[in-house]
Amino acid sequence: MAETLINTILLTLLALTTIGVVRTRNLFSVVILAGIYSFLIASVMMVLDAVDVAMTEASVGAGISTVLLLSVLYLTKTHESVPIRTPLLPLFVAFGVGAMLIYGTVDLPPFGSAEQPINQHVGPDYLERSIPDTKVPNVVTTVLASYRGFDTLGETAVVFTAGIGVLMLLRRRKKKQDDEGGED
Amino acid sequence: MSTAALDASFNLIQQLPALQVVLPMLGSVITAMVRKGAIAWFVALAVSWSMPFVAVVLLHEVLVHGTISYAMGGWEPPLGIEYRVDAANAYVLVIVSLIGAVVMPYAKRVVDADIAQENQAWFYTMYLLCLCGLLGIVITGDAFNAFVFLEISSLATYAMIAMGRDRRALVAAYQYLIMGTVGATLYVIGVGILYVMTGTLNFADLVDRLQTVENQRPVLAALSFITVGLSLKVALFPLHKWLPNAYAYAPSMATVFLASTATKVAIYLLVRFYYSIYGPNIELSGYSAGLVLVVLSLLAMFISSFVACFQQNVERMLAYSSVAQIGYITLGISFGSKLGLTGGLVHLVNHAFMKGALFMCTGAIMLRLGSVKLDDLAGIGRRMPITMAAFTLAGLSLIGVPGTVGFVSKWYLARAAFDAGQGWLVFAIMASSLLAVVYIGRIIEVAYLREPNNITDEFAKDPPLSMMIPTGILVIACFYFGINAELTAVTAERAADAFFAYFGAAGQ
Amino acid sequence: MIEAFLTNYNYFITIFLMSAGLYIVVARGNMVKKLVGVALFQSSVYLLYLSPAKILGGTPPILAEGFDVYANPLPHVLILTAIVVGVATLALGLALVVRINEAYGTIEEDEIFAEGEDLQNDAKTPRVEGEL
Amino acid sequence: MRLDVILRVITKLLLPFMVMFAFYVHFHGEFSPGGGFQAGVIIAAAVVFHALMFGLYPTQRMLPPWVVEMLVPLGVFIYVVVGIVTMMLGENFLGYNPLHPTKPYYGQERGIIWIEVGVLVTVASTMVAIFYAFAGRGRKP
Repeated sequence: MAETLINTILLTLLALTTIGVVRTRNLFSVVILAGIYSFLIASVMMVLDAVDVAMTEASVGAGISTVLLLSVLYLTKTHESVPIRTPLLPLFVAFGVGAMLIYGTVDLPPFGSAEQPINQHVGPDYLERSIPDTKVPNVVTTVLASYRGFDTLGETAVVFTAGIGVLMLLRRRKKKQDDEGGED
Repeated sequence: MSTAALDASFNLIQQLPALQVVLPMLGSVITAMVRKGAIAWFVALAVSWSMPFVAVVLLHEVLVHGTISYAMGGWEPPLGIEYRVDAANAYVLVIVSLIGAVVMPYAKRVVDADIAQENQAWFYTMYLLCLCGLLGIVITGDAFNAFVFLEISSLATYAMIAMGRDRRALVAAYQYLIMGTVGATLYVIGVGILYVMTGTLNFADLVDRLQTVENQRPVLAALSFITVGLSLKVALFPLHKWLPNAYAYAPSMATVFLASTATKVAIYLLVRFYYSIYGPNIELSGYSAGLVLVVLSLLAMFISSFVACFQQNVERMLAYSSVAQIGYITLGISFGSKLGLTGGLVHLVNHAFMKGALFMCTGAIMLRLGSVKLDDLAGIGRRMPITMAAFTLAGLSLIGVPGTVGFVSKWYLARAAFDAGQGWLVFAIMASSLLAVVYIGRIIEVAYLREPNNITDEFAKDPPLSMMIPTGILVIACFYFGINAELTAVTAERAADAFFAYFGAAGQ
Repeated sequence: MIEAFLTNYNYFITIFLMSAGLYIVVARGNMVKKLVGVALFQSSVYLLYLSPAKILGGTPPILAEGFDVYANPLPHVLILTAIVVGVATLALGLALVVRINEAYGTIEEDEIFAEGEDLQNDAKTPRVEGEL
Repeated sequence: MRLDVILRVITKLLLPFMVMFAFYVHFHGEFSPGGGFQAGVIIAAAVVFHALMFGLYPTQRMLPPWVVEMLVPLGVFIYVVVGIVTMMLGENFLGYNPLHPTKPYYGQERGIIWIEVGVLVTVASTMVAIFYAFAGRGRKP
């Protein structure tokens, strides 16, 4: 019961933060709210027993992403102009997707039950086989690095791709020593 | 361990499915390390030329011995990731890797011209990663793994597009990044719902387990998310907005490669979901998705062709034409019949040849003139005769003149339309071809009938052989496979069979 | 009724986050804000995958004596990958934004298109522009 | 920049612990949450922290950009090479079992450690490279 309660409260806070992100026009506040959002979602992940994911989200979502966003704000500007477009299409898209999702998720198995396909089919196999196959108790590591190690190779390649892409776009050949402060 | 033992245990043929994806990735790593444009080009060339061999051997193996299943990491499928090669994806692998191989020799000159010296090696890195991602999407038998490789290819594509020399390339890349990411995320949502309902991500396993799911609503919702998400990648009609800008402002090499491969791969994945995974569980022809797809395909064929007629920038014109041609492919798919799917698959290959050739010609013009605006092309037929001849021939193929691959595709599509009892669609196909006559005709008219201006006089001349030979190969392919349609058609038929009976061997 | 609402609360919030993220992406013209919207949209997917993996009364999937109910590890792995993909996309998108800001002097889509530079119009294409 | 002596001293004291924590997260990833990716991010955070405190150029003298740019592909390279070695040993790509001659689970352990090193190298260096790229850009004059 306590688990459900904490879960509910955190999720509500998450929704409130999101409203803040949508409504705020000061981009600096948006970035800070996005950081808060990441910490909240990391806490939700803790409640959902996804400790590895929570750790990653806290370091990536709240750490790296915030640093990147702030450095971009430093390089560009911190206030958003009022858009001149009509809000009809966006509302339609958002509600359309929302409605489709409600249609699709109402019949999903109830929260927290062990009696649903994903907790019956492949998932338990990993829990059973991890020790005999690899002697590694952290099953997430086993799945990540061994059973689905190829996904992780792809993930590393994604990071590599993004890294080279950013370097291609932003790297300066000759460094100018003057106009750099280095802090942002 | 001695080398003899190594040789005994390493079976090349068995490892081919992994090599198909791992080699480009290894190549990309090496190009990123060497940092010298020329060496990187050579590495990329070596990798790209090895890819068709791997793909053709795989196709041969599949046609002779049946479906290949390759368990990544040695873990049996639902537990680990499976590479599953059948006639359908081997067919797409061959076309993607062939285009990659043909593009590479062409790339040297245009990349030298388009990309700053210090970025050239990284550009080839991006190209190889894009190739790796595309091949990975096609070969995999795992829904989430497909997403990962989709992202590899997408991120590499955004970076390549942004390297265009015009500043609008940046905006085009940004818009594509937003659309593409939303598309990929929608795909992941769909896969997530499927996963929650079935507990598996493996395609073959999904087919089996979907049959036991009683509640069809989430499954249908998942299908619609996957459809919309992949349609963004396919540039299916109302979701095509990113494509014209991306193709028009990207560096020439990226345009040639992406126009011939990227959307095709997304179509492949969509068809895989419709025919192979949902096919046994949901009757596509009876389901309204088929009808929606017909309408969207027709809209694409007409509206995009119509818009293409009014473009000033030839690359944009061809890009809109691509949207229209994607309409032909999806039209074939929408019939839900084997004949229609064969038509779609034949056109998928044929369009890769035609558009590849056309964009190679515009790339050559871009190299010489620095512009592909229609007005700047005045009289270019006299100054760049071979390039414009190639353009005209590929253009004829795009229109669908008998004897070209374009005609073969349309022939199949028309047969499929009659077969489905929708003979009127034949008129739609013909009418849309007339629009192609208009826009291709406009270019040819300007190129041959107008007087060259002084810039054209001074700079325009045919590109070096390294660019003309790849263009020539694609143009010859347009005609060879137009006259001798057996090879593509028979293979496409086998591929269509494979889509329908993909998992015949896997269970049920 | 309330019971049903609470059992599906995770999904409702997920849907709300998704819709909000998508709304930002479509409605806003500021390129940084759009990327934040995309990030919100992506992170809602994390909940969609992780919620069903939880088993009430279970523990994280790190095997130890004395526990026998564990959360399903597979969605965790998938979402780890998704997070990494998300930050990679964000980094590349932000790099593009910085370059766009340098090339156009603005990061508002509306202003870029209002400059008469809408991507459709080719009338004033300079031959070679920007840094090569 | 002149007034934050305290911050700088504390930074100098903290940095070794950050890096040590990163390695703990990395090598203890088999028993507790964490692994190559998280460790890579923490190492990158340490470098970013250093740059924030001492300025970009001192950091880049300590860890030159070209080194970082070489490390970005190196991680993927390590990962792929592990896969190719397993292929050479007769297993499928990334099948770690034969990495140890007799006990497959030790092979698994070795494979996992090596590929995590690959992930760590690429992630840490990419994050630093991205930070360098953004920080070195400077406002448009």
